[in-house]
Amino acid sequence: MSTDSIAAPRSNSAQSPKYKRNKASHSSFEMFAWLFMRLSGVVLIVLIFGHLFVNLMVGDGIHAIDFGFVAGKWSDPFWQVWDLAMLWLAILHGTNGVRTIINDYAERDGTRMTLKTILYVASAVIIVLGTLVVFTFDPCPPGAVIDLPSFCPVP
Amino acid sequence: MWSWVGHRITGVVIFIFLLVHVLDTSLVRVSPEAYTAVIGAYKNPIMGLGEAALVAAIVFHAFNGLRIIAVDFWKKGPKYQRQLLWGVLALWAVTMIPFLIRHLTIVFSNFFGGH
Amino acid sequence: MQVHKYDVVIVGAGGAGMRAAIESGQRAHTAVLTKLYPTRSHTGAAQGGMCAALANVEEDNWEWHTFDTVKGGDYLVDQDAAEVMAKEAIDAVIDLEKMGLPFNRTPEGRIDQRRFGGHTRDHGKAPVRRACYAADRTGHMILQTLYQNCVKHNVEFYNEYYVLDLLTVEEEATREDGTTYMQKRIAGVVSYDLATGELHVFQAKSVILATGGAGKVFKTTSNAHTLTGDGMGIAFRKGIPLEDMEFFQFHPTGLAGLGILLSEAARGEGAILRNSDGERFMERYAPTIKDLAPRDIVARSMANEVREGRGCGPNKDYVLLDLTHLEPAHIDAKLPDITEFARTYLGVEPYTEPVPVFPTAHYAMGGVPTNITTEVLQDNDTVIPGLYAAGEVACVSVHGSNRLGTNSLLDINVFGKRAGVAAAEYAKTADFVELPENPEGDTKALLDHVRNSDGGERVAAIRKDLQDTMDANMQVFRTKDSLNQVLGDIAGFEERYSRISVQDKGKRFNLDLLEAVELGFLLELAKVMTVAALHREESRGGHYREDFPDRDDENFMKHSMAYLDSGVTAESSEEHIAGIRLETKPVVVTRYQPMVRKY
Amino acid sequence: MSTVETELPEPASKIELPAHLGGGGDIPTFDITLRVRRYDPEFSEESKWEDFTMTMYGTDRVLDALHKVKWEQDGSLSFRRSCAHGVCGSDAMRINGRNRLACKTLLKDLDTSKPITVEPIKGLPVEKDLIVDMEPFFQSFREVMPFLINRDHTPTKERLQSAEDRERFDDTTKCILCAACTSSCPVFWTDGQYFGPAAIVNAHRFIFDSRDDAGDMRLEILNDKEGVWRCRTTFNCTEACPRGIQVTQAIAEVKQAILARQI
Ligand SMILES: Cc1cc2nc3c(=O)[nH]c(=O)nc-3n(C[C@H](O)[C@H](O)[C@H](O)COP(=O)(O)OP(=O)(O)OC[C@H]3O[C@@H](n4cnc5c(N)ncnc54)[C@H](O)[C@@H]3O)c2cc1C
Ligand code: HEM
Ligand code: SF4
Ligand code: F3S
Ligand code: FES
Repeated sequence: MSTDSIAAPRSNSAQSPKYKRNKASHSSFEMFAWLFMRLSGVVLIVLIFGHLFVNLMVGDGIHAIDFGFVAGKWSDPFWQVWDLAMLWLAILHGTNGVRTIINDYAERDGTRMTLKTILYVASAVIIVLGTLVVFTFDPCPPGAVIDLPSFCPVP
Repeated sequence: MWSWVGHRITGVVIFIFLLVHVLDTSLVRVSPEAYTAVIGAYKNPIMGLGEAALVAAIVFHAFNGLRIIAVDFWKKGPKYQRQLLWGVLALWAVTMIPFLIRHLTIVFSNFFGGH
Repeated sequence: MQVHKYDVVIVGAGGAGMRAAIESGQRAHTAVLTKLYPTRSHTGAAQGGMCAALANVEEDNWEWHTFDTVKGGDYLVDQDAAEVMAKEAIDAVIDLEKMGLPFNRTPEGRIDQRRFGGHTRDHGKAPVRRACYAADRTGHMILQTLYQNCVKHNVEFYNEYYVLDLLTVEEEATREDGTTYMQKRIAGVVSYDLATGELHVFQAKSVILATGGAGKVFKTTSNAHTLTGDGMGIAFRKGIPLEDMEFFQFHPTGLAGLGILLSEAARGEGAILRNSDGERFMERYAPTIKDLAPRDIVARSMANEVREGRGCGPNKDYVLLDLTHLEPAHIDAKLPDITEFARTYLGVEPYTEPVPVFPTAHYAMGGVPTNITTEVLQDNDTVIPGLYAAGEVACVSVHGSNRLGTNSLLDINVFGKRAGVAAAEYAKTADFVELPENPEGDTKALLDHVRNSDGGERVAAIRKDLQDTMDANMQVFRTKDSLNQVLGDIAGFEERYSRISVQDKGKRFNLDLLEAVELGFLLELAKVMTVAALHREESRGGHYREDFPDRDDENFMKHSMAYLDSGVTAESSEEHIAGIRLETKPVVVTRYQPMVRKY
Repeated sequence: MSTVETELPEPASKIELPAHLGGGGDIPTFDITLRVRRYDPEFSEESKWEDFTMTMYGTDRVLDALHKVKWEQDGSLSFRRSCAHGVCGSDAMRINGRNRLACKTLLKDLDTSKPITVEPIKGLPVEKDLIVDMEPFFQSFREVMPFLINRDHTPTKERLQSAEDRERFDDTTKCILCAACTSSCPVFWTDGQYFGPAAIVNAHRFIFDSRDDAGDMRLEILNDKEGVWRCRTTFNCTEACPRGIQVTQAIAEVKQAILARQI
């Protein structure tokens, strides 16, 4: 509706321009976030395209994926680092992206805070979980019967 | 404007998928059976199509991300942004066509062929 | 109604108003009232340049500049004022540079200068490069730079406040010779806040009028819709005279119907003017130099073609500027603006089609009389303490009967600055003048009348008829008959104006109401212009009387001063127009005696 | 010159003119419907679409159509305008969903078979019809310190500046503060707190002026959470700018300048 009115830009600031804005407290957080988006983006391209290629294109494609496939990959430190980097970068990149989106669209401060809290908690949980999984992963879990990678000792 | 809308939407879609994807992959920690059961779900053709869409989204987001970076850092980026966008779409098509052929044949052949 | 109190109130935020504000704002408690956001003012439309004898690229000095100004104005220029302007021009340009104006630069990094019509070296020997410029948007850059500096100095703006009345009081005063007279003093202004429809009274020690021109009395004009001569109209209604109102500059090539300016450079590059028969009519009027004849001659010839039925278009009211025989590459290199305007606004492709053009009303040489300190005069030599005027609204007079290109941007800077300083200095010593009783009474009555009148006449229709008759009869050609025609028409319009109705009955942003008020000013000014033109039985500068084609220094080398005077009746007035009394004022001559004006 | 001779023989250089420019022909006319978003809180809190039909000439602009409505049909229709040729910045509005100056948009360039929609620019509070409150916009402008700050003792002659240095910021000096850019920016639409492209353009004009000494302060101001980093390079601003300013490019240059300064 055109009748909606909005607060003046940065309406909490003074009416007339202040020239002593050169506050030392000024943080460059937004700048680093912005820069991080670009840097992580470039790295992610490599990581994600590699990931997709190996998982979906090579061999039997998606049908080749099973426990054994994953276990096989993660027994190799190269893929461990790869996937870990991808996980961290993608989550941080995505979280920051969604943070900007929340900043854009959540009008009230309350909503903004709630949404961001949910976002950060979710991201943190996922990062921790993912990291744990990659590191504490045991390719040959005892008692498992199917799809084990070939190098596992046959029980 | 529309490239940005696309970028934003694909960004969010990928992010949500990523959350789910990490969760399901975590199941490898729980038990191979559980993981395989879930990954099995990815193997039906509906999911196969969904996956194709996801890849389409990632590829668009990735290439457009590069375009944005070019606009930000390359002197002539802003001037050629429109051409760059066409480039993104072209690259996107070029990437997607072989992928779709490959992916969809796998998805469907294995499904109908009875794995 | 609200009352505000300021030392200095500036009316208008164009070049002149803001230049004044920068000075006065640093010296006194200042408010700027403007009916437009400052950056919307028409100073921003100026392209060509602003001249000053910087001598950055060629030998030059301010005396040559003075001479050119005097000669260009056909010797009706007050030479003391022209000297001041030419002398202070150099500082005016440097001031703007210091404020940040991005002038174009010479290879050495100094301010670049270019040639402009009428500016010469050594009293007419050869053209000189005197105009400082910023690409083809000098006026835009001046307006922006001044606004930026107003922001810097925290000038208080009241945007979209229409000033509709000056508050003056009269008291008896005694001259040196012992005679007494009624002395006007300024007390403040009354303004109308467009956003709310409320009246605000501003009490002030000094008031500066800087409301710009009055081009909208004509149909075809390079001026903005908002240039309705408010300042002149208000002053006139308050009994302040208007000087030299018969002189209005017409630029030959404005886009037809729109009046948007096409630079003279087009004809310089070989463009040709044609009528509806496709005929190159300048061959008839000026067989030797044809299309490159001086501005006034070209403008008159064009008007003559249209008058004799050889105009083009559905209403046969314009002629054509033909560039089709020029190479497109040449046009692109030399005349990019013109092609852009023609394409955007007329949908005409100048490569292949001729461009419709007609003389366009450009600049009011006349206005509120001031002395060189910008104090407004209530007669030939009595100043009104506290009231100042600068810019196109004022008549100092540096332009005489014809302004030279680039002298107006200079005028607003030199005299705008002077006004700001003078007004602030005056405010330091003066006291507030007590507001008259019921200060907003007149304005209220005016607005109520306009708002409540219910006769069904449309403002736009009257305005259009006024502009039509002014274009037809008061433009580049004038005769006794045509001028009387205008006066007869105006009498009819005034009668219709008393029966207008305004459709918008609201308080918020009631532009309908204000257009009606503005029309009132236009009618008043058109009448003053015409009466003054009728009175001046000679041809000089922008004023050309077919029935008196020669300059007549003996009888008319003097300024005309028009006064509102209810004592004048149709019978008692020479022009048979009630309410306007015409007097004269001598021209100040310092060093240049009138000569025949030829280049 | 005073005697106007009309009896001379016809000059030799006469040419045939196309009909629509010559004596007889008419400029083509067409009928249009102007669909204006009306709003006047004095009478109703609701805004509504109102259609006006009229006959216009091929050379008319949207501003002429609005004038025709105001002057002949409904005097209460309110909009700002002044110069009528694209130099004052008064009449930015949303025409057929795009931000433009009404005085620079020719009717014949629009699809006249369908109603032409005219709305106020988005993201600023609407006051009445097409008039919006410009104060928030100018407030952003003022906050970037849009004026030259030079710490040198003021010289009596002009400062020197090379032609290249002058050229460096030429593009952003063209701004007429029309707000077409800022009010087309989807980031500005969201909450109106973003500085907006116009303010950044005007900061750019000084940051890259070799005579200015306060570039760092302006960069600091724009390195704000509502500053340049909110720009998502959507290019709406560049497309909307009636002066053809490369707005997004200017923003990118400011971003780079901040980066270069901080790192
Ligand atoms: C197309 C064009 C090109 C030109 N080119 C040149 C050139 O190259 N060189 C040159 O020297 N000159 C040029 N001129 C002439 C010159 O630009 C003007 O004469 C000059 O800018 C006038 O400045 P100003 O400050 O007096 O008035 P303006 O800039 O017109 O400002 C008038 C101000 O008064 C305010 N105002 C008006 N009425 C009221 C009211 N009732 N209440 C409150 N405020 C009011 C308005 O809001 C506005 O802010 C050109 C003119 C035009 C039209
Ligand atoms: C494949 C390589 C990727 C590249 C090159 C890339 C690039 C970018 C860039 C440059 C931005 C910043 C856009 C801006 O500031 O306007 C961005 C935003 C974003 N990205 Fe990515 N990205 C990639 C992968 C991902 C992934 C995997 C996710 C999901 C987890 C993701 C989610 C997002 C989101 C949500 C945004 C915010 C969108 C917005 O603000 O409009 N991106 N991306
Ligand atoms: S940058 Fe362009 S669109 Fe934005 S305010 Fe300036 S002129 Fe208008
Ligand atoms: S539209 Fe807005 S997002 Fe950036 S490119 Fe322009 S400022
Ligand atoms: S009216 Fe001045 S820009 Fe349109």
